[in-house]
Amino acid sequence: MGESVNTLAFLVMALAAIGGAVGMLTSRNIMYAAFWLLWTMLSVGGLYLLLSAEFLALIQVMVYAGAVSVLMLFVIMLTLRRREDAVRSLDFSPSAALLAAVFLGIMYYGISNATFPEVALLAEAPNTADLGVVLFTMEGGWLLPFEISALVLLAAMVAAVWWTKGQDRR
Amino acid sequence: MAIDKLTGENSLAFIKSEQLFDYARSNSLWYLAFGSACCAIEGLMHASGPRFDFDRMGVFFRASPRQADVMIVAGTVNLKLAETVRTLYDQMPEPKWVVAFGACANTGGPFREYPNVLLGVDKILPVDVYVPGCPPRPESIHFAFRELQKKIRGRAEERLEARRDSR
Amino acid sequence: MWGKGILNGMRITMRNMLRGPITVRYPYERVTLPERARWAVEVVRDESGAHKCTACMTCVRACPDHILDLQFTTAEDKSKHIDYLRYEMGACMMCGLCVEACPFDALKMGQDYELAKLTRDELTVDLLVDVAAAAPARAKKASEVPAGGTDDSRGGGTDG
Amino acid sequence: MSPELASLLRILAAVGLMLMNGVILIYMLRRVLGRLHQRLGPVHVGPQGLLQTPMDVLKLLTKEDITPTNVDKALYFIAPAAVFTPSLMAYAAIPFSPTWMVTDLDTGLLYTLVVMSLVSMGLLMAGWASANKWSLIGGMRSVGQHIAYEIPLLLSVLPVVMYVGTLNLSSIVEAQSGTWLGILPQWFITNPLFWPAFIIFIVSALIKVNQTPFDMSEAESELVAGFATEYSSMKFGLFFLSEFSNSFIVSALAVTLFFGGWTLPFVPDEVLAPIAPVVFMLKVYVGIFVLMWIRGTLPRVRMDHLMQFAWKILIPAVLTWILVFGFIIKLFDLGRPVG
Repeated sequence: MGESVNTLAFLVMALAAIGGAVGMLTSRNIMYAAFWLLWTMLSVGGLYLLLSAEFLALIQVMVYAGAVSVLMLFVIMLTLRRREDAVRSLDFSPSAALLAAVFLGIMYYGISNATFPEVALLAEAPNTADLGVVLFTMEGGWLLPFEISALVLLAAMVAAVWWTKGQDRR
Repeated sequence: MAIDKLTGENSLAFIKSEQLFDYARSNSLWYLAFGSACCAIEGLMHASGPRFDFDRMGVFFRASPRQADVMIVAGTVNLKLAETVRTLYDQMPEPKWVVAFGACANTGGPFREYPNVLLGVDKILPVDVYVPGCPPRPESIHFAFRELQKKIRGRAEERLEARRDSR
Repeated sequence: MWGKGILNGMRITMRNMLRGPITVRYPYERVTLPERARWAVEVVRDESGAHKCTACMTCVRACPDHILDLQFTTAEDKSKHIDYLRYEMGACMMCGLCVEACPFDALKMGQDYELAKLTRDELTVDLLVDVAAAAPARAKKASEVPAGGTDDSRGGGTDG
Repeated sequence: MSPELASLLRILAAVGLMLMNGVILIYMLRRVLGRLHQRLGPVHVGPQGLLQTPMDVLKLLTKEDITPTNVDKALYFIAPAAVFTPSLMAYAAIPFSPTWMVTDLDTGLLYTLVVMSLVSMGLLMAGWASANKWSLIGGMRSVGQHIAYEIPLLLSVLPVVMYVGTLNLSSIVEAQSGTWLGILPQWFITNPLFWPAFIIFIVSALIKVNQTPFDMSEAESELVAGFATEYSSMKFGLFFLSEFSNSFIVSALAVTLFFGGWTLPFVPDEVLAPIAPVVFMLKVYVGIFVLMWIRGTLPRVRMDHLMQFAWKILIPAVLTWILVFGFIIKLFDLGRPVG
């Protein structure tokens, strides 16, 4: 029973993700495309959840669905001059088609030549604490890269805040 | 049809449920305040203020016509403004009611001899309750809403009566 | 500092809350109106229901909104008969000028504020109506000066 | 009972709780706001006005449902659901008692905050689809303020996570049972170390509630009704419901993180176990009352001040505090990791 429910959920999520991607590519309304992208990202988050990667799923939803989509929507809304501009007719460009074909070929080659490890799902899902343990205490671990990236982000943030303070006009 | 007898326009089930809905409608009259002059400040704002408290009877203010049930036209309506008033009325979802609040909305009031003033909003809208006064007291509008509630609830009685007559 | 201001505001609203409501539950309790509160115009009547209007037209001329309409007919014996004193309540701004102007104190400002009407026709009120039943009484006193109809024209008014 | 049936029943219970919450909170809001204004609030329909909200719901259900001509039909219909669903999903991880919760998520805290952040997308959708400038401005404002305050909100719960060492909400609650020195309950709010985090949490959580002082997205004096301007009948009701459900979630999060969840001091576990959900609900409703109190007191903040406050004051402040807090608990070895 549980297995079939899992399969069903996987099928729903996978179809939703693919459908969202197809919808994003084919819809001529740029707003629809943005919302389809949001939908795809949510579905991918659901797939992560099915794989018991809770933390990854939530970060996916937060960063991609919560922040990146909003950024896109903001850019779209700030650059559209009229509502009607949101809808574009299909303009076929040979160079883009060529690029897409090349990309498809590389993907096909990569996937068909890749060897996937034969692993079953873990009996007990790793929780967030395990993630933290791996991150901070593993041999030759990930602590240094993690801290460096955190520091870079913090520096960027401080710089941004300092920058927006502007000149003291008083 | 047999089913029509049970659920049709003239059936007891329909009338009774309609009575319940009318009771609900009469008790949650959200108003769209169309205040264009002094009445809106002196009568209407006061009526929903702490002293007289419109919210007691479930009446409160929505800014958007899409969520309003009652339109209170409070103040002078110019011919130029009449179009806007009518648009706002058309934007309200059914069932909807109109209260003409104050002398200007009733008949044009002190300004009715000027050529640019609409002689009462009932020229453009189906007004349900007229509230005379310049401006009316807050209690006047409370009384008007009680009259309106009676009118809304009365529809079910009329339906019942019509049913009795048709038998 | 506005941190302090926020706390002060919160304190004030809480004090208001604890102080309890000041609401008048209108249909069940009423505010006592001030003595000189003015609402719709009414006709002063004595115990017998008689009014004091002489159809002098002062109130009609005094009204800034031109909402009073007095129609009378003069009989052969110079006596005035009020056909109607029509009052458009819907346009009245309740300024009280007609009451001040009336030399016979025949009008007063009412204190009834429950004036809401369901139809437009009800907004126009006939304050005084001359009825046929009053005609014989008037005929008796036909020679007298038409000063203040004591019992000659019974007002069958349909005032609100 | 099969686990599928059990989870279905739990979801239904969450939906029921959300609907009941909406009805009760609207009534409570009107009464509390009324009292704060020295008014009465609804009293005439039913005993003490208790039937007022059911009547409102009934009226909204039987109202005409208008679809304006120029709206983007698909998005216009999806938007209320897109707002309603995340706020319903947010109930999943809230622990009402040791055993009463929809699911015991290991990342419950993160889950709740992430799901709540999706509400603003629905509001933007509604604003765009309505083909109305006020709606669009309302939706943009809503998303802008949600994004801006998301960061301090997520960062402000970090001290708690650092202290307890878990994202699981019921573990966080368990860490707060017991008393300090036998006098104070061992809730995080009684520990001065958590006060800065609590203040930042409340300020940023008020954004999620979408009410004054931060109701920029439906500022009635500027934007008619903001993102909901073109919505009528029950579609508008869904927006309303989601808003009130959000205030419940925010209050529940504050109670769970800082006020000890369902724990009570001095009460033995055997007594506490059956009444834990009641204790939790009482605490949450007190929290909601404080939110309403704030709503009844403060005027609206200006939009640019709001954004500047988030980016220039709140985020640096919360980052600094995390640094200081980390040093403090490391130096004095204060952390009490559970599990």
